[in-house]
Amino acid sequence: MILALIIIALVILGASAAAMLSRNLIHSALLLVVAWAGIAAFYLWAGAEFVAFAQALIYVGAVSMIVLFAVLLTRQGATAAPVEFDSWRRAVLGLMVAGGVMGVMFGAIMGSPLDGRIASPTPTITVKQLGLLLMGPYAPALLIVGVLLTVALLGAIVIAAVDKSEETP
Amino acid sequence: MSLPVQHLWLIPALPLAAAAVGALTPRSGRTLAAGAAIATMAGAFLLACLALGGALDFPAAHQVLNFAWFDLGATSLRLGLLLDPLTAFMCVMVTFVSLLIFIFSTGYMKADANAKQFFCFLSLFAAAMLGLIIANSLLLLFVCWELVGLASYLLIGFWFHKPAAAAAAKKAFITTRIGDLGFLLGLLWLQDAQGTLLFYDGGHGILESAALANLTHLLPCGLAASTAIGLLIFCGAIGKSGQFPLHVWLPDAMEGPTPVSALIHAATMVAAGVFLIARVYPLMAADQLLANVPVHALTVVAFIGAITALMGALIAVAQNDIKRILAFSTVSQLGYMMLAIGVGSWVAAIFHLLTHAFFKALLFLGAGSVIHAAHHEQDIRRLGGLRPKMKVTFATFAIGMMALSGVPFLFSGFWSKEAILHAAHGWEVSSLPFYAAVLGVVLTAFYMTRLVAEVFYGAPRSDEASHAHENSPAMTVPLVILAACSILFSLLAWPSPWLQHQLDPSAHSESGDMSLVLPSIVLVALGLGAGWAYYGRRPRTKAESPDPLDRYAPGLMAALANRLGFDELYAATVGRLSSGFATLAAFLEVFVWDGAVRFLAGLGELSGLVSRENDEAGFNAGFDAGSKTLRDTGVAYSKAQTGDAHGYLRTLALGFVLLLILVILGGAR
Amino acid sequence: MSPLQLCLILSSLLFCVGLVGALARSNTILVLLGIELMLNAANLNFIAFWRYGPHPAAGTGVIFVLFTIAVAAAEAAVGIALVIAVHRHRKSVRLQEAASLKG
Amino acid sequence: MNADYAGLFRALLPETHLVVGALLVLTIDMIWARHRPANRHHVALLLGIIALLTAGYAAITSGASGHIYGGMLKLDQLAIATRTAVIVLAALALALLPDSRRMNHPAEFTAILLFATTGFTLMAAANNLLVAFLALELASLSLYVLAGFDKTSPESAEAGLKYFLFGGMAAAFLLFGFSLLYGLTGSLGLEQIATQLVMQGQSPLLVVALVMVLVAFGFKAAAAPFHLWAPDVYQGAPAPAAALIASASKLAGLVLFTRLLWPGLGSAVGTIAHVPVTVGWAPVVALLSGASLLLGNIGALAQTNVRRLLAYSAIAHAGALLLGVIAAGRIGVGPLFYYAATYGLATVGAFGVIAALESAGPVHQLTDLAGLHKRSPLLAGCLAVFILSLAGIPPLAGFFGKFSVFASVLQLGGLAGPVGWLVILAIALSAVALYYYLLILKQALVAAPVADATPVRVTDPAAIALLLAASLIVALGLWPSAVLELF
Repeated sequence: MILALIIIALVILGASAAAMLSRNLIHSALLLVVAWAGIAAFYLWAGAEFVAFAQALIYVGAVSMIVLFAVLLTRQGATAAPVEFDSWRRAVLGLMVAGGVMGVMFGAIMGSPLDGRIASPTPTITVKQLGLLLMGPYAPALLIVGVLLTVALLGAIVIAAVDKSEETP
Repeated sequence: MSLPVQHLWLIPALPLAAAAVGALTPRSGRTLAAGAAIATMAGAFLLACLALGGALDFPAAHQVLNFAWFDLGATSLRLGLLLDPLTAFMCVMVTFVSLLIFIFSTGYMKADANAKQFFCFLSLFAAAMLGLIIANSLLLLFVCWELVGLASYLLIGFWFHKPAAAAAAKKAFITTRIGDLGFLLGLLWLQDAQGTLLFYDGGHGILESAALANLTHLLPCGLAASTAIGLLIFCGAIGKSGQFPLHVWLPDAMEGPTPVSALIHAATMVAAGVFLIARVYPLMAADQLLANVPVHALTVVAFIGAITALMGALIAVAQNDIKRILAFSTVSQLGYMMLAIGVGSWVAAIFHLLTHAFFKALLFLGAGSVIHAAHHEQDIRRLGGLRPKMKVTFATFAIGMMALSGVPFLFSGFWSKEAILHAAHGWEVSSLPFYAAVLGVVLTAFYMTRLVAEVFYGAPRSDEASHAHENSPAMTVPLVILAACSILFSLLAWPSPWLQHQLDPSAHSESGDMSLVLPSIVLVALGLGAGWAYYGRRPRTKAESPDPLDRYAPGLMAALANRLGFDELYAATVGRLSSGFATLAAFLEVFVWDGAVRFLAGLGELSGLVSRENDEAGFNAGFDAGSKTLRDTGVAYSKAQTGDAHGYLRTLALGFVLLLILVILGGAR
Repeated sequence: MSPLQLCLILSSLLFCVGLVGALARSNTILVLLGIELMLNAANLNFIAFWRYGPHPAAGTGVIFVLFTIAVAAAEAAVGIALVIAVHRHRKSVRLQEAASLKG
Repeated sequence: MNADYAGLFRALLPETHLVVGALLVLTIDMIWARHRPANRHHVALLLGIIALLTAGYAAITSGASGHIYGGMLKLDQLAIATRTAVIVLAALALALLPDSRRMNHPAEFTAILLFATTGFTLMAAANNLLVAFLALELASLSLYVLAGFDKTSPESAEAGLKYFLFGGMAAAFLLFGFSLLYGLTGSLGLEQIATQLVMQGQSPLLVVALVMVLVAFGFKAAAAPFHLWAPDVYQGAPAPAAALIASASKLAGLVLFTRLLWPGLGSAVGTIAHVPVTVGWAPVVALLSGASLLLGNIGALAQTNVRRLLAYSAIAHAGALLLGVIAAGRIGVGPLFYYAATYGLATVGAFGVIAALESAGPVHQLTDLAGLHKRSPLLAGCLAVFILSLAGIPPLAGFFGKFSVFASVLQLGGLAGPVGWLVILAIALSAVALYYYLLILKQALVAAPVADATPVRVTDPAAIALLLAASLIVALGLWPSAVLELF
């Protein structure tokens, strides 16, 4: 059980770290797909099958596609889009700050009394239960997220689309 | 017939209505605006007289009308109106002087295209001032106080095409606001300590004994609470009444039209500070009975007043601009009033305030008349010989000058100054203020004699002066009326101290004591004689010829002419800090390589530095150089805004880490 | 170290990996993806706490994650649109190119 | 729990109006107005205002019904007042919509503005971490789009992107903090969280969660050091968007986080009234407040761009508003709400004046305001009211906002206490603030217009909005009880 968790963790962290370090944007995107798949595996490990399914569907299926589109739309050359580390200073500062964040969070996690928490024996939650929850107590949230997705759709289209007036300068 | 307190609001409401009329009429409607302003002010004057009658029926009572205004947490904030002899006398004075100045303005501003706006602002100013006077709540008083400041900003900067006027307006507004910051703090403190800001509220007001007893505890710094609050409030008065060290705005404010100078810097606005301290006198005096405090609030008031009185008179001796001489004389006279309050005789202060309002308005309007006649020539060295050409102006100006100098018996200024000297003489704490005041008396007589001699005697020393002629009746009639008042007012004081009794029935009579009369006659004579000897006997012939006093003490005269270098001092101290800070900012910019780190490192340094900066700034900023300093600081700050989004994000994460560490460290303590 | 702490450390590490990406990479798309990873890290927390929490049957953590996945996807869409909008003007996806507003 | 859909619908009536209105604006634009370019902008504006008005009416009449739908939402006086206020502010901002010549997609802009307003109203009523997060994201996403809406301007795109990146990262911190709160208490409802926290006391993870929440709060309120986005966004975004970000978004964010901090995390407040301070969020908020006051007021002095100056002034005001948040637990939210709402009015007004001027030519530098009193007395007069209110000159509303907030803060420990020093700092810096506000006024009221200056024509909706905002500021300054007695 713990071993599986550690393997999943290594996959997630390795893939995401590699994605954040890769010189090639396409490679980054593909490595992130691996990381997202790893996160889905974590959800499966924890017993949240439906969330794992949603994660795979939305991130692996959709978000990665948007990213790839963006890469293709915005890249300058015809070949794959290499990204150089333009400045070591930026990288070092970023690492330092992130290290600081990690330090304080690590300290807080180790210092908090979490040992008493034990995994519940059968933490499965069925899709039907989830559906009832969504339509029941969480109906307001569902409404809001509907509006939110509408805004995102509308906004993304308006911002990204090319206006007719711009085509004929 | 008398005006009950319920209808007291009508007095400021009338000029406010005139201001509204002025604001709504088109630019061509200047006659309407002026007419409305004068008519409403006359109405307000009548009402004020009725109110005075009402107040004198019950001189010992504080008639109040309080009403709830809004709720703040559990406590409800209440405002109110107050009618007592102090309010009533001030109302009569302000409305009367304003009325005369309004009439004078119709002549003075005849040629100005924006005259309609001018009357609108004047009415607004008068309304705010009257509101200040009738307020029964420190908060309402503060609101009107700020409105007065705002209106004076508009009026000083009225001739905004002159850059000096715009700068002076800004300087006046910001300088007085610096004092107001202390006022606001004191006000908040009082609200916190007492839960109310009403002056009188049937035993619960902040000026009544029950509340004052709450404030006698000692603070950690050794002061009594009432002392600290009183001194904070006094900061506001220092700013508004041009007391040392915040006096620097007042002479600059002479850039406004002369009626404004007369209204603001003689009769009303600057008097507001004195009025405020007189109004909260019970609070200021609450620490008098405490023996174990290092300083009493009133002692500070007395010394500040004495310093201001002497310093203003000294500087006035060396000025050459007719309005600046009068301005420094105002500074000096306000110092006398503060001195009187400080030594415990607020009645004498108010008496002097009232008499001063009349003869200083007279002097300013007289100066305005001279300036108007001499085509805006204000330098006394370039005037001269106006006596035969402007007989009315000369006569009235001479009366004003004698009243200000304190020429005995006939003139009101003598009696009020006498009361102040008497009070200062009897002060147990220190005799220094008394001697400062005595010296000031001599100097006042001296510089006023110099002024009259230079302007009216001798030969004209410029084309403008030689072509001057008397002004229209709209301008001379108010002069005559004010001159008459300057003389008649002395009847209120002599032979019996009627006014003092009306203002404060509980005070025992002390004006019957004539022991100081003879010495002060000698002092005045000394000043007059010296002035005449230097300037009147052999009038200067050319504008360029040196001042007689320069021959005796050139260094001193230069320093005085330079207004003792206060503006330069402020510029230098603030400027020094500024350059030091700019160096630090440049250092951070060069050697600390990143915006975020630079910003956060800077923040630590700054919290130390800037608080020092602000101590300085609280004292100095707004003076000629202060703004530049802070602006340099601002430039250093906004360098952190590099435009680089990575820097922003890094700051966000770093801010998280630092806050967390601070919180954890704070908890570990 | 309990499994829950292990999960939390995993999520914190993922959070910081995302942070490094957002702070260190000059390509705006990667900055965006770094922020997405940070959101994912929070999701790991929700699931872990749900698994080790007192009321797993209530499904609160799971529901929250479902919603945040939707929100994160919406954010990605808007973010990519903004990247494209900036690219249209600057012909670049380097974040530090977009630095005309400052001071 | 059986779902009370009817009650939910009643409670969400204003939001329903807004969403339906937004969809209607889009639909009518698509099928009818798109083919009539001359009227397109007017139709969108008219429908948008109607939607806001009906929503505002629904918000006022909804009544304080307490917990809605099992505690997901809470409709108390504060929620109702905030909903009404953000709708009013949004309507004023919408009235500044530039005409068709300068705005390509008026219908989409209006619709997204309505969606953003929906987010604000939901933020005002959220009583559950999930609803709070979603409402916040709804508002934020809409605002990112609005900030980057002007596709002809590189600055607008850059502003949108910077706002998005900063906001996205703040949202990530917030979400992580929420996840920790959920983990520590096992629930999302604010009341349940509060009871749980009282039972289990402090732990290091709780402190991390608190600070993470405060990071997001600092971002939303533009408090230093999380303010860096604000000047850039205020400068680059289209005027109505900037006005909305500066006013309604700030108000809704303050209310949301005040609700989060006081009832939810009230037991973790810590103390600052006495030295030494104890762990909690109040010392952090006090720190943010002090930093914002210093940085905002002094940074503003260096600005020559009007919008950036307003941004720095917004940072300074955020510092004072955070003081109100600290005091809200003891004194109530009245002063805080009054301050935030009237500040919003003044800011929308100031941006409105800039927007109106921009229709006559670009407005970048302070000197572009020169001679406004000649070019448009209406604009100059309104601007004077807004700026003087921002500067805190009585009797305008800005003064009483400050006064009531400071007075309530002082009740926590007097002038000598640690918060008292913040009040002293705030008051001392207001003299500095006066200087830069007077710089604006000097240009607008005193300076002579440049030679080729033309009179500014203000569109009717903008003129009405500006006059309304100015008269509200004067009226609320004279009768603060109209607002303060609601609470």
